Amino acid sequence: MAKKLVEIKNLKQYFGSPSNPIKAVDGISFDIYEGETLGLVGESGCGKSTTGRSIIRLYDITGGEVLFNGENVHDKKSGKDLKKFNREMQMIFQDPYASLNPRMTAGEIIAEGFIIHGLYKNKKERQEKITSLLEAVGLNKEHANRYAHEFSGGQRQRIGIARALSLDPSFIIADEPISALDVSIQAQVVNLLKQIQKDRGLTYLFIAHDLSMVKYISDRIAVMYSGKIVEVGPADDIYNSPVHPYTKSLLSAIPLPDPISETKRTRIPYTHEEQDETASFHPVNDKHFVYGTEKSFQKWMNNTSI
Amino acid sequence: ACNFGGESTDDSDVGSKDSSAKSKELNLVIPSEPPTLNPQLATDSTSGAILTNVFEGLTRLNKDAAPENAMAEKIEVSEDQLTYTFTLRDALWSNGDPVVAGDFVYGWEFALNPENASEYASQLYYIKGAEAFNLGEGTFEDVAIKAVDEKTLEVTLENPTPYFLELTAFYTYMPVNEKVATANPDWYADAGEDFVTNGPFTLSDWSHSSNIKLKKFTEYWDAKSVNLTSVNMDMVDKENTAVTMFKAGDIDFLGAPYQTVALDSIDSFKEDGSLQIDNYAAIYWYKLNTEGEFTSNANIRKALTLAINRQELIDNVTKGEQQPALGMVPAAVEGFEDDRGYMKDNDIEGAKAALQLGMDELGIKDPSEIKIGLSINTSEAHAAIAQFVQEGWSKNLGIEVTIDNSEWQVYLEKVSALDYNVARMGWIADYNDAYSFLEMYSTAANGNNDTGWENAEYKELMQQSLVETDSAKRLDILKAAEAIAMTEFPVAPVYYYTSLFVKNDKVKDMAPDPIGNVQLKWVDIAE
Amino acid sequence: MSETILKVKDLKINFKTYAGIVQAVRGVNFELNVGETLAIVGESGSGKSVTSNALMKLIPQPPGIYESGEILFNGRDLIPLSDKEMTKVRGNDIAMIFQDPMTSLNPTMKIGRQITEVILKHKKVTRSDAKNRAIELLTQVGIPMPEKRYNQYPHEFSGGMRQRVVIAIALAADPKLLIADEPTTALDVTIQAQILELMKEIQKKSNTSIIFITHDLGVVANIADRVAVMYAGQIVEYGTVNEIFYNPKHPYTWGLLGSMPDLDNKSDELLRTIPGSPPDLIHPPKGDAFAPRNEFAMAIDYEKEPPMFQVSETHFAKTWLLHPDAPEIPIPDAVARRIEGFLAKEDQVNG
Amino acid sequence: MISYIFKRIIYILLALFIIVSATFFLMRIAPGSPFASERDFPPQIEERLNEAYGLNNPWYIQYKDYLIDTATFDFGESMKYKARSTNDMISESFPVSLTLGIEAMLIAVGLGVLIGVISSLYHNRFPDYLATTIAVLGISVPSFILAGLMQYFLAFKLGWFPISGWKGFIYSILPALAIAITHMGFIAKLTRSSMLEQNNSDYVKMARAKGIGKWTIVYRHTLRNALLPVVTYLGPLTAGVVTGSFIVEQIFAIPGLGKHFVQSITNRDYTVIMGTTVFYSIILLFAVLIVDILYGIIDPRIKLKGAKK
Amino acid sequence: MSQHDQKIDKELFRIVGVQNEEAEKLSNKSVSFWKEVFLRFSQNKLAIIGLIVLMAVILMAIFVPVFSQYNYREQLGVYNAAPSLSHWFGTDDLGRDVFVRVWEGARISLFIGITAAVIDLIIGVLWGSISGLAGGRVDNIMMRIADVLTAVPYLLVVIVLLVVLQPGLVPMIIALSITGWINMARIVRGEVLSIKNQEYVLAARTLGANTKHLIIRHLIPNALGAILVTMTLTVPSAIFTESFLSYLGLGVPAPTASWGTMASEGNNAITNAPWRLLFPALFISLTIFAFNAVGDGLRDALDPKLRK
Ligand SMILES: Nc1ncnc2c1ncn2[C@@H]1O[C@H](COP(=O)(O)OP(=O)(O)OP(=O)(O)O)[C@@H](O)[C@H]1O
Ligand SMILES: Nc1ncnc2c1ncn2[C@@H]1O[C@H](COP(=O)(O)OP(=O)(O)OP(=O)(O)O)[C@@H](O)[C@H]1O
Ligand SMILES: [Mg+2]
Ligand SMILES: [Mg+2]
Repeated sequence: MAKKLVEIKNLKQYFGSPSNPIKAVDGISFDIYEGETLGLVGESGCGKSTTGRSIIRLYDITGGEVLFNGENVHDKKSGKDLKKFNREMQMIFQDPYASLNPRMTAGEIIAEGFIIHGLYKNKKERQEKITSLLEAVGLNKEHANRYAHEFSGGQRQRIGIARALSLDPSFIIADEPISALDVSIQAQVVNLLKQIQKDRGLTYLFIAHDLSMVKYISDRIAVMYSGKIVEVGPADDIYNSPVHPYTKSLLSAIPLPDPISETKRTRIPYTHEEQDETASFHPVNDKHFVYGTEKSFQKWMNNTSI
Repeated sequence: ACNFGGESTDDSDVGSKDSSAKSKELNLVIPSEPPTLNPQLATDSTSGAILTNVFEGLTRLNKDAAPENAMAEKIEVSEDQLTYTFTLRDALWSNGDPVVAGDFVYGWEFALNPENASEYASQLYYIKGAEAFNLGEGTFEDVAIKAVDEKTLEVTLENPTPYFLELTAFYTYMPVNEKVATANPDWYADAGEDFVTNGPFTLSDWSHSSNIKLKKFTEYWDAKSVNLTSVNMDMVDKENTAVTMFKAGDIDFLGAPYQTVALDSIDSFKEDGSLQIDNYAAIYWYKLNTEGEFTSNANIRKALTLAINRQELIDNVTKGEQQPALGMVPAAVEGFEDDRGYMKDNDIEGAKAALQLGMDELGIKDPSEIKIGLSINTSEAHAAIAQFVQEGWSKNLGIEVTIDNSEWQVYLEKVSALDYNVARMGWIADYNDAYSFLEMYSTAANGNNDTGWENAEYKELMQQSLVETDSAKRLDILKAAEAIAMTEFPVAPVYYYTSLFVKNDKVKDMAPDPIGNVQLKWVDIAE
Repeated sequence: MSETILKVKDLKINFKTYAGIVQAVRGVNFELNVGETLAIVGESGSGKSVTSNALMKLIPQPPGIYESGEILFNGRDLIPLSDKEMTKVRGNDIAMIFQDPMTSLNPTMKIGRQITEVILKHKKVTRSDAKNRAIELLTQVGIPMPEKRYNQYPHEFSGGMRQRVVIAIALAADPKLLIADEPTTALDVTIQAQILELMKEIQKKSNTSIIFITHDLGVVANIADRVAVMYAGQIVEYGTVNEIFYNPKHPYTWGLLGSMPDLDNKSDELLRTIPGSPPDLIHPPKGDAFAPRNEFAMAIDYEKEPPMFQVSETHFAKTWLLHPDAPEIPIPDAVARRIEGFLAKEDQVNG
Repeated sequence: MISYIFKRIIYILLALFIIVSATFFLMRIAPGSPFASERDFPPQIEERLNEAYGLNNPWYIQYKDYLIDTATFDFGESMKYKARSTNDMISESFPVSLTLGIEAMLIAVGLGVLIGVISSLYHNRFPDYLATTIAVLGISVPSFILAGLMQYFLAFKLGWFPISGWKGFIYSILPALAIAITHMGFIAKLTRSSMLEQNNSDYVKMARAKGIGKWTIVYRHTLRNALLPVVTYLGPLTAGVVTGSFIVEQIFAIPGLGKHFVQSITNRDYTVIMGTTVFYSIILLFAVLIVDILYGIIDPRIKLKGAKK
Repeated sequence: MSQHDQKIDKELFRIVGVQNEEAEKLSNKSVSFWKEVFLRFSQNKLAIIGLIVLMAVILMAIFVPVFSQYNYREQLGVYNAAPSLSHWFGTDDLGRDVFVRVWEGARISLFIGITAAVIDLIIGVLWGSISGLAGGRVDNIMMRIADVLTAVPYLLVVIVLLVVLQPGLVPMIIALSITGWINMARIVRGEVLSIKNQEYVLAARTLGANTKHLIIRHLIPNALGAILVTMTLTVPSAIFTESFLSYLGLGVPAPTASWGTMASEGNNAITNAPWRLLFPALFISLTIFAFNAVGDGLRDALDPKLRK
């Protein structure tokens, strides 16, 4: 079994007034193993982005802890510790237009981390590093002097990836990196992410709502609903034998590029059942868990054919 | 629109067109809200312009600024010129009360009583015991003001004061209806029942910051001499607006104290021949700080004084046909009509010689080492004059002059702290006498001196002038004093003011007297 | 054969920009029958939105220019109509649903008013009638408690509900043609599925024609009768939904189909991609615009623009590969395999 | 909502306290005195005056007195205008400035918004250029020059308006215009750019797709949303305009409040300085508060945020 | 949907594949960001006119006083003379050449306007961006401080300032900067509030960027449009306020005069020597107009929304 790189324990992130909080993330726990891709899916607004951003310290979390390589990320106080941590964990953002500063060239964007961390002070060295990063994402060194708006969406997203790679992190959170991209470009980016993972032994938390892509890229999938993780397990298990009714509903809603089967598809509607405090993770097998009370779990298992 | 304050129109205004035979309305502007209409508290010309028309003192200045009996029917002066006995005429207050000697005593006591902190109380210091009482060193019992009976007022002076009867026409000396004022100490805050007056006009309306209306007081003892039925004074701050109003015919007269003829409009008024110019007992001068780095040297001061081209300044900048001031007492003052020959205007040769002397005394090689600050309070006219003088000084004397303008309050503080080299000031006589212009330099401590200059001889002469009862001798003494000052130059006289005014042709008998008062009592409007 | 409601002929739209003239739509032709759904697919910037906005004459002028073409709606050309005449067509004959439900409702106006506004504009009804109709519409699009919702503001609605409101607005005046520009792209899959069901249901009821714009082939498969594939301002393939999905002829369509992972994909193999990026529409390339990204490009593709080749009565494709002289190019493996997979699944079920 | 307003009022009180303190200490540092005059009077008298107005008390007593004055809204008598209470001076002149200010605001907002709307509707076409030029001209001509020119030409030369004074509606037109023009320019520019932004938004496209006419869209849809930034600008502006403009009041001889702001300071009329400052601050701070509340009314989305606060 | 049937050379039907070596070619090749800004700016006629006017005014201010046959303080003895060939803009009440004085005044007004604008810019941008970035309580306090500053009587502040400093350009600039920056701070804060949640800012934060880095590299460059427009409005307001402050004795001492002081003095001479008002006022208006036009042009040129 691979080593746990990230452990999330009872992470809570509330917004708004303490008296009437919006519980964007409401006590979730999961682990991410070194070298794997964990897919995180769920409907819009269920707290996926918030989870990712909390892990990488963009928010001050309300409760719980995030361990990275065994160290509590949110404990780190000194600037130096923080910087060390920043170099280990990076993020790729959803919107290729909003995530690149329109006033900076691709080279500047990629080199931003170097400036912050005081790396590659030598100009030539820095240039070389930028070039190698650009090449790693399939661009070339002439692109370094171009401004963001001169690039197509896919190219922009690749610059975002190069930026995330610039500090040689071991863990990358990709928050819907492809949902704003064209069909023809999505594949380019996904392939690139896979390629880089293979080359560099990266670990991904891959957030998306497009189950088909997630299924393709992920080793394991966590399904989120309303601030909670409701099911987590190997990608094939989740896809082939979902247990939680929400997962089933989600899978049933994915449209396939197949007109004949589409005419026959029936969506399984989902009505949320509130789980009480006794709710916990129940193993379906040693890697596949479902969140709920004992009773609901039994009921769901009975409705599932494995 | 919901609130236009002045909309309440007087009945008398309505239909004034057809009944104009009877109603004669004069339209004027004053530059601001009068700070107070309590005669004993007033200190400024705007308040004064109203007070002299609604109140009446023992005397009133006639068109030539000579005192005439007013509330006093008869005035007896003692041999030693120290005791004045006034017999009051039968006159009424606007509320019907008779004017009695006690009203004068009340008013004067009010001014002198330190409790009331009247800033112009010193106008009464000529009266024996007044200064001590006002400064908290005596009692009112010791002040020589006595109401002998209802109609008789007796006053004893400290020194013989030839111009005392002019002073009794001044607003600080005006009576106040004792009954009303004791009943309502704030009687002067607004027009109305309690604003009781005894002058040719009554204050019929006072809308603050906006407008004041006077009405003829029909019970006035000399009501037959009063032609105007009402006077309307709008408060207009901006000179230019006043000029435009005059040109548009909105007002009938323009000139101090009813706003001033703006500098930039003088040319056009001259052109159409409407500008009128009268003598004025007032002077514009530059005070020279005798404790300043360079101005401590009398020769330097002399050089500065001589090197002013007054005539050109007057012709082109001030434009009001003022007279070049070559002495300290304006020509409008009796006995000072002629030049006393202290210096020549624009005497560059003399100035250069004096400068050289001064430089030698100070051990200065080059005139450009002399750096003079020319201080003015902010005003376009002062700035223009200062720039003119500055250019002359630096061109002719080669010294370096910088103009330093400050806001009025700051300026006053600077000048009295002697924190300047050269500072402009003006002086207007309260009474038409040379003493008014010379007295302030008798000691350095005098609050109006502001130059640090003091001269024992000068001081002695000023003392003498006070006790001298012979007017010709007295005049000589004052001239001798002036001559001393004009060798040491604590001030550089620039010009003697003139009163500039324009008026509607229909307006008759309206002109400022030599000390700047405009009496509305005699004004008439022709058909 | 049902009657044609819309016929677009040689539509060309340009935009004048600082960088030059953008030829956003370069000669588009298609037809739409009553009660039918036409899906327009294609990648971002291929001119889908411009085409659909052009149909309603919503292209801002300037910078937009109607270079040429005809838009025959029920036989009447819309292009020469004045803005005033168009207001009678818009919302009434043709209605539109926009992509982003979060921004296409006026945030400061109550939902109810945004619906009745259309009704009052186009139908001679009283205010209370309009209100009743609006509530009926809200019910129809599946919004619970419509009376209460009627008086709420958009921010009080979830994304899916807002899109339903937008649909309700579009349906308010019983339009004959509904143009939906990526109506579900901003929604998550579950809600997307609901919206699609809703639209189909409505279409069945009132026999509305729909133009449905999307870049999601799954959605196309779900809703369309006919499909137009757009690339660089032109329709490059046009046919019934089955023809496009099971017998694609244009290499770009192949690319599109191939780049989608299906749920059975082996995750260690890379996806098929279309290399490169779309062409610059200011200087559209000579010949076939897709050639620079086409692994099967022929020399002629760089020289001459291909004509529309007819594949079947209803199926056309704009590629030189269909020219009799062109070499026989089989559908790429991955795509072919997928199609086979689908068809096999069908057979299984049927069998 | 109530608790929000309550909280804001606490802030306002705090701000008032700071303003009063700052003003007090500035007054103490500034040279000059309310009784200074060209003509000197004996120091004993000055002493008496200072005593009468409490000016020779130690600073903390004076400070305390001003705080109490502020708390009780009674600033005492003017030091320059004898026997006139500061409160009277404000209450007499404020209605004038308010009337003039409201009129000016109506002109500025009315014309400004109209110009802004027209230029956004005809973006980059002739009416836009014309309207933009008018707006920029409005900004570029200083109001004192404009006031002088209007007085000279419109009132004096042409005789269409009275030259000065405050005796009826006609008297208010020129001064209101003089105050309004610059603000009109700003509002027009602001309206234009926020209208342009709204016109690019999806809901406007949606409204067009509904078949709504151009102008109907403006007044029914876009204007309201476009006015949000204008409203923010209007808050402090209104506070400034309704409390009078010194220069315009001076030129047109209008008995408004504006002159008291300036003259009380040049006269060192401490009580009036404090009174007008507190008065202005209250209007300003409440104007800002009202704008925030208004925001919530114009834009229903804000309410949520306000409640969340 | 027509089928063309033309004879085409068979040779052309050979597969050549993706011919472009560089698959990752950029779509629109040449136009760099600043070049595009420039292009867009140069298409804006009003802005170009503004720029030309501004350049002309600056050049005149630099050169006229140097090459003029008259000196700005020289009293020539011809008082209030109307414009003529020897005195293009006439002379003033002290007989000085208005033409040379206008350009001498331009130096002061432009210097003060621009310096004040730059200082307002620095303070306002820092204040606004820190306030907006920090948010919450800090934001609230910083903004309330700005409110308080607008309410404290400005005139009094300036008078007190005069006590501490000698009149001249420096105290003038200080006086202008006391409250001048508030507007800028408000605008920048608004911009920052919208920019700070942009993904590129979040990205920089995940890279470990501190506040300073965020402000300098991300917030300011992207708020530049709004900042520029505000700045072009600061310049005129500084020019006007300067004439008011000169009145209090804060400015450059006479006989040097700025446009503002010349215009307010000339305002009184509107009937007898209108050229004394006309020329300074004209150039004030012209310059402000130019600043506005250039500012608006730059804003539009920089606006990322207008770009795609
Ligand atoms: N800064 C914030 N302040 C207040 N509420 C927030 C904030 N950020 C997120 N939320 C709320 O938290 C919830 C979860 O948001 P989040 O962005 O994590 O959802 P998501 O799963 O990423 O959705 P999407 O698929 O739309 O990106 C939402 O209800 C959102 O409104
Ligand atoms: N107002 C405009 N000015 C200039 N160019 C424009 C304008 N509107 C659209 N375009 C250009 O027209 C082309 C087609 O755009 P369109 O919006 O139709 O694409 P689309 O297929 O709808 O893409 P998406 O999937 O992103 O919505 C693009 O290159 C775009 O840049
Ligand atoms: Mg998200
Ligand atoms: Mg589109």
